[in-house]
Amino acid sequence: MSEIATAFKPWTRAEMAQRIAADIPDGAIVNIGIGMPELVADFLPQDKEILLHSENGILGMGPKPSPNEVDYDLINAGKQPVTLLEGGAFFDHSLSFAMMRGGHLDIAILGAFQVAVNGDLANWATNDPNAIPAVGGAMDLAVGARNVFVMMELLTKKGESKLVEHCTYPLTGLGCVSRVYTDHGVIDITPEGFVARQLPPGLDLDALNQRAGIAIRAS
Amino acid sequence: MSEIATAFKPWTRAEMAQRIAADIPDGAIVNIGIGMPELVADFLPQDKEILLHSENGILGMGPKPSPNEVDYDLINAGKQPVTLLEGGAFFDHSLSFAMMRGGHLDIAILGAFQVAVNGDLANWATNDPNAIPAVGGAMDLAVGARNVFVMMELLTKKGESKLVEHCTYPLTGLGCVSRVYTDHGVIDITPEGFVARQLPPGLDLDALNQRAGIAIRAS
Amino acid sequence: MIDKTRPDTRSCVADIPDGATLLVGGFGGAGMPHELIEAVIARAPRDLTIISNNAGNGTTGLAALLAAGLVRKVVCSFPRQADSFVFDQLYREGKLELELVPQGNLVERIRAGGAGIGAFFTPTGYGTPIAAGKETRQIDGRNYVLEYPLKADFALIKARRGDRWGNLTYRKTARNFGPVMATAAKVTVAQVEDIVPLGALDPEDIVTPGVFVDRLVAIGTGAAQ
Amino acid sequence: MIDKTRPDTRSCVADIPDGATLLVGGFGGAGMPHELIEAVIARAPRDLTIISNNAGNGTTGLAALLAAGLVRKVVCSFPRQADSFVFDQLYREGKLELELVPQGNLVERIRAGGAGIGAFFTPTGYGTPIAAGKETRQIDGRNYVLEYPLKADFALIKARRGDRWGNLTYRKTARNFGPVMATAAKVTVAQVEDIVPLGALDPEDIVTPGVFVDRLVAIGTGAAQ
Repeated sequence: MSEIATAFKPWTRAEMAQRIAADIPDGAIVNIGIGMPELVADFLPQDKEILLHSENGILGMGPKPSPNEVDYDLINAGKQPVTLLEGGAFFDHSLSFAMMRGGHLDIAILGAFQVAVNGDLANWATNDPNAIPAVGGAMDLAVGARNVFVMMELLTKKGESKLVEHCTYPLTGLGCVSRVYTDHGVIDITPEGFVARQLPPGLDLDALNQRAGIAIRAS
Repeated sequence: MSEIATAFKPWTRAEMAQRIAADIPDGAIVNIGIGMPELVADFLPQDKEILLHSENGILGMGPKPSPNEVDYDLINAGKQPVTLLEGGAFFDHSLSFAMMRGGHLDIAILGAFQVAVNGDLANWATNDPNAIPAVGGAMDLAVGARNVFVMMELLTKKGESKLVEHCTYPLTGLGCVSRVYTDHGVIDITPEGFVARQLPPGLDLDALNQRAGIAIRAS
Repeated sequence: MIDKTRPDTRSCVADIPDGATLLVGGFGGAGMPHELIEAVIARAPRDLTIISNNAGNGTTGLAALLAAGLVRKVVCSFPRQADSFVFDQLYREGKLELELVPQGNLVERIRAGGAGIGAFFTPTGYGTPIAAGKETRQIDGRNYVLEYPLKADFALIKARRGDRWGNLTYRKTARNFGPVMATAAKVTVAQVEDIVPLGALDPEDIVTPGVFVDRLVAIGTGAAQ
Repeated sequence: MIDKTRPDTRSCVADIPDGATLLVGGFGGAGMPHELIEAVIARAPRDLTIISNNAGNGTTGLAALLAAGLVRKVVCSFPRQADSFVFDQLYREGKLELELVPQGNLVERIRAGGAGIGAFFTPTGYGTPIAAGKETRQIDGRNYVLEYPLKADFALIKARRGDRWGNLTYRKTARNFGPVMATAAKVTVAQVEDIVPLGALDPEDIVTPGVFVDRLVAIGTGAAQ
């Protein structure tokens, strides 16, 4: 088994993003969270029409502008300049969060510190007493999107698993996550617990369970 | 006294409307209710800019259109064709009632069946068991407008006073009316009760009290 | 590729089942989706609940739907009008249930349904028969009534222009309940005057972003009569 | 005659008293009313409460207001950012009170303030530390937290065009909190790129009708930096 683990090469972030992008159906309305999930935008398939929502009032958000197109009145949730696709619309924050909280977005892709076996999500604060809290729109996406996908590495820098029995960090939302895309594979959250949906070549379920330190079943 | 009462000629509806129109300050945002209050629009002074709000999504409503300008997509709360002034705006019902309920209208002018000494208003239903109820936006105006003016004749066709100690008809709003314009004079509603603000020529306070059957003080 | 346009009104309403709840746009005739309602009458689902500001005018639109005997219950703010004789008769005969809601509470309850709000305290109706039996609360010195969201299986609305993503603009006071109703149904159907190419609507002027619209059909111009 | 236009930013904020609560528009720099904030700094009212999505970026706008020592409390959703060092330091030194509100609850609380809603049940934040100590309720199988309105003495917002009645349009994502904040203050002040003649704005495209705006001042073009 240690041989297998040695042979195994975790997915890169680009590979994780590619995998998420491939799972988004044609016509889906998707909100991509700040940070690691932003990579997903680079891999959206050209043969599908996928509409990106940005919490600050965009539906139909386009890619980064060329340097001479930059307009600081047209930014994304991460405050970076973006563009608008043909057919896109601008609206105010009230309508934008009505979309989120009212269940009108098909998929939200969020980063996470921890995901619990019951779908609880912790992604906005650690227990560091010196940290300054900031929550933004994460809690609205967590409760509102029809499907919440998490994109994260399986292990912290200290080697602790981010898939947990109970979140120890402050919660973002309860029972909201349906799928987790990690560098160690794609894991669904089901009434029966974590279920491995796809694993990187060279990683078997036993090795995954060992690393995650928590039960992940075969699909 | 009976001599005085005989000599007295009640204000016509046009005179009542004129009096209300003269009391509206320049720049006021006003909602004019369906029915008798609609007359007020004909007497708005030309030297003031008074903006009319219509619950169905107009600010800056203009007068009736000429026959060849009629557009049934541009109607007022009474479903009659109107026009839009230069500077007017269209908006949806949600924003329109946010204006009303949120205290953004200066004055609402409403008809009434009864007004009580504490400002309670009854103007949407009688106690007739065969009547079909309809409330529309009256309750929103009653609770929302900064000043609720009532325009009504003092007496019913049966000669009963519409100024009452307690409303016997179903209420529209509690303690909301600040002033009543009747054919028998203008009456303020104050913490001390009804106060006559202006009387038609030939009507004195005693005669008014006698007709109203309720205490109305001098101002 | 997203294409929410439909070739005819029939295909827009073909899956409305018996017992469905329908949000129907319009304030009087303005914004009333007459052609969609005609298609519903042709399909003839029974025991409908209709949420709309009025309960029909004259013999067309909602009045025709009521006259066809397809409606069990009406939730509205202003049923009684000079020309509401169809509703009046059915109501007096006990053939229609009526839930009377003040207009501002009606639109706010629909908004709550679309915006994921569980309930809200409104000052409108406090102390009146409308609030009888409802939960009340004094907040910051003012009295409020607790009201709950309204949602529907289908919303039928009328707009001015639309594109294949479902973006909509409206025309004058025909806008009224359309933008809010579009948010609160499982399936929102819009009849529009014209379907325009994607990108033809100014992104600053789109009133209903396409995310709220599931189907749209072009009817041609002509204001309500 | 209604003329809400003002000749300069100074006269728009000259009556902001010590201890005032200010709604300040903007999401990051987009929609941030920089010139109005500079005028507030020049007037220097103390002990302000600021309600805004962020708590300042870099050294301009809200960050400059904080740096000037005029702010006692910040109500916002996302204070910590790469360039929020002004806030970070004041907060760590205990010189600023912070009320952290999830972004959707923030805008909904402001909307409630402007729309006369007394309180509302929101699903956002249920079961998290944000909801600690707050009233909760299960409605129709879902869990909600009760949240209360936010109102202010002044709202400072940035729009694109305005007319003398106070009608406003916005520009791209600089719209964000502007339309809602305009509804929830005793005095709403808008800085606009251009003041246009009455009637120049299409009545279908006005986002904020003039009833919500008390003063506006032209600043000229130029997107946020």
